[in-house]
Amino acid sequence: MRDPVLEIRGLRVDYGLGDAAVHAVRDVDLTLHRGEVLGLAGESGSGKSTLAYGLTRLLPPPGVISGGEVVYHPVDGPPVDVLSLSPARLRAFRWADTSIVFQGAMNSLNPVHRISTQLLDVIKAHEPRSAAAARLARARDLLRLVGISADRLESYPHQLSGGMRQRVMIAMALALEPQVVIMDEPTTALDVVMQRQILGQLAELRQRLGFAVLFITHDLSLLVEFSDRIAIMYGGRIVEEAPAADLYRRALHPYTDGLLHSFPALRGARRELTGIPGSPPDLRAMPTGCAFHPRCPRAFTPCDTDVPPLGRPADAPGRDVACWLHPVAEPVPR
Amino acid sequence: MTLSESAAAPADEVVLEAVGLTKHFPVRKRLRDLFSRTPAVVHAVDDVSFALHRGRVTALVGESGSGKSTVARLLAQIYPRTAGDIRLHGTSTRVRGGRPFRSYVRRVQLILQDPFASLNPVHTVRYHLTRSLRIHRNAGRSAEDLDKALANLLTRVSLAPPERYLDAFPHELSGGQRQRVAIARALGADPEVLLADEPVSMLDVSIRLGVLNLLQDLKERLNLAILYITHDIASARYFADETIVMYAGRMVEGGDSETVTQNPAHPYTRLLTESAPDPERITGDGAGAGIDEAAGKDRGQGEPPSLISPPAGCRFHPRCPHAMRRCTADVPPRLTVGDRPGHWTACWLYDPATVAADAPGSAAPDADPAVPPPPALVEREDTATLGEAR
Amino acid sequence: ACGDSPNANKKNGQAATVLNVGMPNGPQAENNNPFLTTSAAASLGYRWQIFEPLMMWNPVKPAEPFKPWLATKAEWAPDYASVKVTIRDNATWSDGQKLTAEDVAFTYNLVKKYPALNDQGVPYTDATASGNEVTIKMASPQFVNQQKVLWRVPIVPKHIWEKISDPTTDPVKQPVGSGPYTLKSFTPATTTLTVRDKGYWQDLPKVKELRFTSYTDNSAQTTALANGESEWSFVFIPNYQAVFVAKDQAHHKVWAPPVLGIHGLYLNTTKKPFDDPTLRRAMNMVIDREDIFTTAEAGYFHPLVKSVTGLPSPAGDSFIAPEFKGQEHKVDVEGAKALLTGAGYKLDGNTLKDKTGKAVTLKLTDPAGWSDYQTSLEIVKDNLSKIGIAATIDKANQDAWFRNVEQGNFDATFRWTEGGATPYDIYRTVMDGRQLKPIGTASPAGNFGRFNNQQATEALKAYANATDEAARTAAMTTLQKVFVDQMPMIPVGADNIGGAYSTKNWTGWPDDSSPYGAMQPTQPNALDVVLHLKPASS
Amino acid sequence: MRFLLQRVAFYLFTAWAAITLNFFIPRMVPGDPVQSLISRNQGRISADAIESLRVLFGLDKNQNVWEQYVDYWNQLLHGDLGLSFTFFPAPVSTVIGDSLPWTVGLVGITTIISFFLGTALGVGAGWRRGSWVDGLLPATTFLSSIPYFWLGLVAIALFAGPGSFFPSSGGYEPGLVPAFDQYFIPSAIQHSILPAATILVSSMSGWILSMRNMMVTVSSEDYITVAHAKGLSERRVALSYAARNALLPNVSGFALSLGFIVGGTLLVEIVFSYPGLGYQLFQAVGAKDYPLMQGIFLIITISVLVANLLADVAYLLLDPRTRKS
Amino acid sequence: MAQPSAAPGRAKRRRFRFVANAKAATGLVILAFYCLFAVIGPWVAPYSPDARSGDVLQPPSTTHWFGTTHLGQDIFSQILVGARSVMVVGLIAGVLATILSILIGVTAGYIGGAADEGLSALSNVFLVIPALPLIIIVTSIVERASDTLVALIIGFTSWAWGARVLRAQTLSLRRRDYVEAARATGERTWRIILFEILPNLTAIIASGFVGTVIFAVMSEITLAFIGISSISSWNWGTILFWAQGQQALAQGAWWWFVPAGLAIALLGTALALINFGIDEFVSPRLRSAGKNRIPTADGRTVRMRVGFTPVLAPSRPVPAPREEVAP
Ligand SMILES: Nc1ncnc2c1ncn2[C@@H]1O[C@H](COP(=O)(O)OP(=O)(O)OP(=O)(O)O)[C@@H](O)[C@H]1O
Ligand SMILES: Nc1ncnc2c1ncn2[C@@H]1O[C@H](COP(=O)(O)OP(=O)(O)OP(=O)(O)O)[C@@H](O)[C@H]1O
Ligand SMILES: [Mg+2]
Ligand SMILES: [Mg+2]
Repeated sequence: MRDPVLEIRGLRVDYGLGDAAVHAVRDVDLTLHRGEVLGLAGESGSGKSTLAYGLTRLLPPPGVISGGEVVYHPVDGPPVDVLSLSPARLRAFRWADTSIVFQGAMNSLNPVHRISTQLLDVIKAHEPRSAAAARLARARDLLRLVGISADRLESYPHQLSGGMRQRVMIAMALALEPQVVIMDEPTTALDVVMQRQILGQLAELRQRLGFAVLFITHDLSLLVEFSDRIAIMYGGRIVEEAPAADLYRRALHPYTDGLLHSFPALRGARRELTGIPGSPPDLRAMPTGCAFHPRCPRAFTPCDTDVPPLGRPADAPGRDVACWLHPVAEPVPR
Repeated sequence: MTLSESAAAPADEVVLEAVGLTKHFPVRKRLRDLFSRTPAVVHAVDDVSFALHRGRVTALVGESGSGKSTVARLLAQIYPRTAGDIRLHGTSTRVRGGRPFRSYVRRVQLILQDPFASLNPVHTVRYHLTRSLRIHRNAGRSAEDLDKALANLLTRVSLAPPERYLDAFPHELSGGQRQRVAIARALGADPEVLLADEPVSMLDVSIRLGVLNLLQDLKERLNLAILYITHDIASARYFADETIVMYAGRMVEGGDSETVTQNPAHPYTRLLTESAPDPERITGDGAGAGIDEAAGKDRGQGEPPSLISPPAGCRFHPRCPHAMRRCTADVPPRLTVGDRPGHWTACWLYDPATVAADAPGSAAPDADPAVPPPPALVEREDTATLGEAR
Repeated sequence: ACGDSPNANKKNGQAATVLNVGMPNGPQAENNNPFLTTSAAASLGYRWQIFEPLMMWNPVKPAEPFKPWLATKAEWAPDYASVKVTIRDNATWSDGQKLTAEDVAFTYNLVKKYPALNDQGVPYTDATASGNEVTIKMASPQFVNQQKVLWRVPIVPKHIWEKISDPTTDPVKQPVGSGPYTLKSFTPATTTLTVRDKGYWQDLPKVKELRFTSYTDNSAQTTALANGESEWSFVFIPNYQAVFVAKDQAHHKVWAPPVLGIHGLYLNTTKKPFDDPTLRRAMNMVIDREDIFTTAEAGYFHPLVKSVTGLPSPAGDSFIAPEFKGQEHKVDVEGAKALLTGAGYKLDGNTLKDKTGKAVTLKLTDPAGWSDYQTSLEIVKDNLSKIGIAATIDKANQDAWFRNVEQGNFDATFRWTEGGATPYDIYRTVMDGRQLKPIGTASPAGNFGRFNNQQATEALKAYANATDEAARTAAMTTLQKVFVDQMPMIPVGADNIGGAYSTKNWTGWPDDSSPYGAMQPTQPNALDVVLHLKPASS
Repeated sequence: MRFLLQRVAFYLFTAWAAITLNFFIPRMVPGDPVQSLISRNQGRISADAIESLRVLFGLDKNQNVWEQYVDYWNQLLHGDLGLSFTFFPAPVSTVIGDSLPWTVGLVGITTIISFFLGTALGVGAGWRRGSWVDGLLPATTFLSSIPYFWLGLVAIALFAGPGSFFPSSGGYEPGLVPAFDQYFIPSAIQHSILPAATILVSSMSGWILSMRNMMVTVSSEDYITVAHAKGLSERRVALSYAARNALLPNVSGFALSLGFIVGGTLLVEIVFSYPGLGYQLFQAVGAKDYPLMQGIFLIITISVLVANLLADVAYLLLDPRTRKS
Repeated sequence: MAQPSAAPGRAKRRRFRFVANAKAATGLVILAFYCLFAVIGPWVAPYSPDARSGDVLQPPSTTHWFGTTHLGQDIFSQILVGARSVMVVGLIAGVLATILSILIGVTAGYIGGAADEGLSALSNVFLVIPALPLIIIVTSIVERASDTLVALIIGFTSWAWGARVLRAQTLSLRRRDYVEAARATGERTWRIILFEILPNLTAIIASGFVGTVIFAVMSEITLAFIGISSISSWNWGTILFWAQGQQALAQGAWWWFVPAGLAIALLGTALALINFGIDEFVSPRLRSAGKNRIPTADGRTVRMRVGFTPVLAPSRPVPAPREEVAP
């Protein structure tokens, strides 16, 4: 269970070149293990989406990957460096091994093609020799898998409701049974009832198919409930990473702590909500040292000068944090 | 400066009241409808009544498309209403435009849903606020007065120092800051009522909290009556004194916030609260089991009903696990739920006569014996534990 | 099936049997009605190859007697209000029937009955046939309109036309005429005529096929002429030596004989100081006709009017009064200045001041699109500045110009006069007191300059109604005297009735050495020209 | 369906308004057909002819404008466009019938070629920004800024002198009878090359530009990124996803340009003396030939409206979103 | 201080950004030249454009830079003097059509209802009627068409397209939250149109203006070329008219029509360039910045393209998977 399927090391992603570049993702290390759900949360603009698109090389211009590596470990065969794949091999790699569910289902489906066309062409592109009938059968199965009747195959996207479209995207993501599924805020546009339904189905499918999920959302409650591990991003860096329950019970990083004290809970006793003072950092003029220090209630001497490394703190084994309050006992091995 | 820091009027006075408010949007006719007598309309809001009190926040929750924004716009008189009445301090008002409209909006201000869209990208913060002050003649006489009023407004919404924000364009502000500007603009009119349409839905949790705290603060300091519209039922619990739940254009439940969220009466409210993500639900092994468990009840029918031809009777009945025959025929009236004063719901389950005549769940689409029995029929042993929340 | 195509023999048509005629008139609609000015037959001119007039008149030599054609003889009554014509007996229609005096009488009665067909406006009252003679009666003396009666009316067969319900709108799809050609095919661009095999009253022409092509505009027509596609046309060719003649020095020719119709600068004789004949004469003295002729009219198009009487040569030679014989226009700036100062004008530096001390200025007007007139005005403007008259040029809107000129709202404008068999039409257009209208009321038929001279009006009347030659000569002399003295219009060039042609395949065209007829393909003489053509010997 | 009905009602109204305007505008022009005929002939038609021509054209009847308007509609509804003055008494429908095929043939085919070629190049330029196709843009911009007629003049000067393969004027070799045979067709094609090339050069860059910009816009849509993420081949993404969607707004532009075929290329026809409708219209305006002017305007109006309707229908077919009944 | 102005520093930055666009800058420079000549043309022209001389139909030489006409007039002077009329007509017509299209399009879009139906129908009728023939007819109605009048006629007949585009855009803006918000604040209708909606339409209005100017210049020149308009002053169309009337082509006098045509084409290009500039300035998506090819650290060049984010770092051999330490 704990063997890695996707390893991100020192990934740096910029928007633009040279001096004008915005460093949206800085030296991110992250490992996704086979079959797990890794949640990714953080303030708006902290670089979550950029990370997700960057590691699949789908960032539109002016995004560029300026450093690091992304290693994919197939079930069998040697590891692959995704960043050095040729366009043709990258195309083959995509979807078959890593698929993505984008934020807005509304815009992710081509409005002028039928659902069937869009489902079938991904199968056809990767398995050109398969029989047409077999492909169609697979497409029907996929739709059924996500709880949509197969006769909706001939619909156009606009004829489906938002929830159905989102489910079609999930079905499409699973079409080639990839090892990794990346989901960028897949349910923000939906209401809670719909959201719960979709995630429920997804959890079921994951148990059946055993893919790993990188799940990005703002909704911490959802994340805590749905994922195995959670990574928190701030200012382009991962500031904390821990098993979901641990993180929820005890946040090490002051930013995580602030986040956890920012959302009201529906159940249980009413908690004090403190929030996080100040405003998010400007990516073009990042504070020196720890990016969070200007807002941190517990900032002290090294915080404004030195960037804390991400690693295992002595006081909390089994989790990673980047904060001078919890000095690293053992840096993450490279 | 005319903005009243503390209103003399007693708190809890009803400021704005909706009585049987109804809004039907006409839809484009199709050829075959040409010959039918009844015009096709979207029943966006049907028979909605509630009151906003001075110094209190009323939350309006419900799924997407249930008519929440429409209610807010009706109250702001941006849309003409189809039926019903809007009473400001007890007097019925209907304004169309011109001077009466302006004097109405001076007292009732609307804050729109999306902070990214509700500020004109070509104008500075100064322009937006100046306009609001000027229209409602709160700008004073001289340029100095105006500057003072602007500074005052910005400080009030915690955008300090004001000079830093006055000449900024919207795109230079963060979402939370924009939302505050939008609120400041509404305050520029020195209103008695704030209609805040999902003021935080687009924001990040930490920024969201800041805005909500601000509203809370304003309510207390200025004695405003606030209508707080949201999807996020948990935030309603925290910030609203009273919560109203809407489903498909109708009000289905209302009462004190803590009661409605902790002890929901209507099956739809229950579905809503159960579906809301809840970190407390994690069992510890982190396998996401909670998700599966809650998802079972509404599978495959998660679609809201058509509002052009809404279901007869209770609009929730096609999805309701406890639906009875009566639910498919008669619109349920407001029924008081016994647990708290002021808690009511529109559900036949709370009418003992109906329940006696008709087995709950007998008309449900796929009656599932595993579903817990309707709340009215079980003894509420958990009520006591929730009581001390407030 | 391809062999059946009408285009099949196009390429191998032998050069010596076909004559290609061109006109720059744009695409045509099928309409062979010989009476309608708007028909393709009139526009391209082929109506005269199918239908014939009673007599041939030579506009180049207007005073020469008419040549017998369908009529062998025409006798005018002394008052010229009726004419008795004798019809030849050997003419037949192309459907084989014989042409009779009945047909001729029918034709004239038809024209009388339908004013829409009477494009010459002759007031016919009646035509009666008896034997082979026809008497045509008119309401007034027609001495000056003889050619309109005998030369411009195409004779049509009674047996066909009496069945046409409305001859004013009938396109006459299958024309039957007495001429040597019949219609072979029509397309909007090209009409083909083929020669009759028998029954023509004189020798059949050598040209077996006539192709009338309508080019879309002047430059297309010019190009066609230059490369030999077109062998005969009437079109304005700027710099014709370089553009046309030089392309085939040996064969490409232009002959542009003048007729009794002129172009010149009309002056508004009611406007001060142009109501003064002295000033008008002085202006006449500085205008450089040569320059206009070579620069604006490409050295041929409007032949120079040299005689002071305004009559072109040779067409007008026989009409010039003895006292003006040999008197020609010359540019004489000094003379003009002297004339002006003598009359009380002052030349103040570069400005001419009239008797009241006001500077003499003038606005020259012509439609914007008429480039030869515009060029002429440029030259006139230049010339007038020599005697201190400041002229400006107004490029007017064509319709507005038309209206303003007819209503007398102008200072000076280039325009044409009517043309005819005698100088009467020229002088009538310029000086007729009967056309005199107040400024603001239109006088469409002439006297645009509001020239008011009793003597001239009387002389015009006398000339048209005279019953003897002496009276006519006297009237003509009076007219010329008034014209020269008063100079109500400054004559510059004449209309030409010539054409551009090629002698590569056909010879026998009229030219200065043998001016037997007009040269325009649209004139009745065109038939005469075609009959004169012989294959170029090779 | 209702959408279509609504459109049709709208078109009928526009047609009525346009036709009415077409009726009144020519009548506001000063001068009359007789005068124009005389002035075109500069003295070769005598002033005495004026009366006969007025009678001929029926201008001597003193009908008031309202009666004329009613008559006009009456005739129109009977399919009668009246008689042309210039070619009196040829019916306007004959004159239009003679020239319409030329215009439709030349300009229509050219417009279609220009659209497809321009669109194809635009797809290339927009998809691979910075490639050679993109490099063509400044040049095509320059070409499209040149007035049509001037380009035509230069083309004639450069290519069409005597002895050249390209004729400088006309629609076919004079002397040929229009027929579908081996003499006429090649001649018609030969005559159309230069004018067609002129139109092509100056109109194509518009398509290139608009298609390129649409491609660039569409390329940044989410569904394109998804298509890339799906690992589809470049060709498929470019054509079936990007170009297919980018084409939509251009389709209505194309349909509109089809509508302007008839009226839009007057100058090319004038410069090349091409026997089309634009040339006829120009002549008719000069000759005050109201019936012909009205007839041609009618054709233009109808073709623009039909093209608009086509655009609507094409949109309906191409964009499933609008098909929602 | 009804409309607070932006801080000077910021405004400067924005304006500068527009001019920094190479295309726009080129276009502006060319246009500036034309405007300059429109003003000073008649004074700097070496000859009077009407003046005849003995040098008839001379090809370009040092005395006559662009050669002479059949009357010996200097074509260079005619071009210089003609610039004014062209620019005046283009600008007046452009301004007029733009104002009309704003008035009609924005009003129709914002007010909606019957007024919208009426105004849309009006602009559709104007769209359906072919512009050029209409202009020809209208121009021939008036007797003495001055430059201004021609410009007015062109302006009055060419607003429809712009109005249609503006209406569509206004329709979408009208539903924007900030417009609703302004309404809810109590703004009056005219203020909403003028201050909330119009500023957001600037790009469309500007490109519509540029488009109309091009169209107006073309129309004016066309009118003069076919001899319809009665403009007494010189413009480039008049030059072409004379060249055509004298069959300059057949006479081999290429210099007679080439300069005028190039002058028109260059003006059109300049306006088109400015149009691109505006488009790209407003829509960052169209910014085709020259940095399409970028060098990487190890000397390769990669291309920016959708779907394949370039990787600038040198590629390293793939290391073995890291050993996971069990917690
Ligand atoms: N084209 C671009 N040019 C410059 N900066 C950009 C560009 N696109 C994104 N950024 C910046 O990169 C940062 C990271 O953006 P990203 O979309 O990854 O944030 P995110 O964490 O996904 O936020 P959200 O939760 O709001 O989706 C943001 O601060 C954003 O402003
Ligand atoms: N202008 C309109 N014309 C027609 N139907 C409308 C209009 N505005 C809203 N509706 C319909 O009325 C219903 C209620 O819409 P409303 O915007 O009030 O929902 P909401 O509860 O605010 O939803 P959300 O949470 O998504 O904002 C929806 O079905 C919507 O489609
Ligand atoms: Mg994101
Ligand atoms: Mg809403």
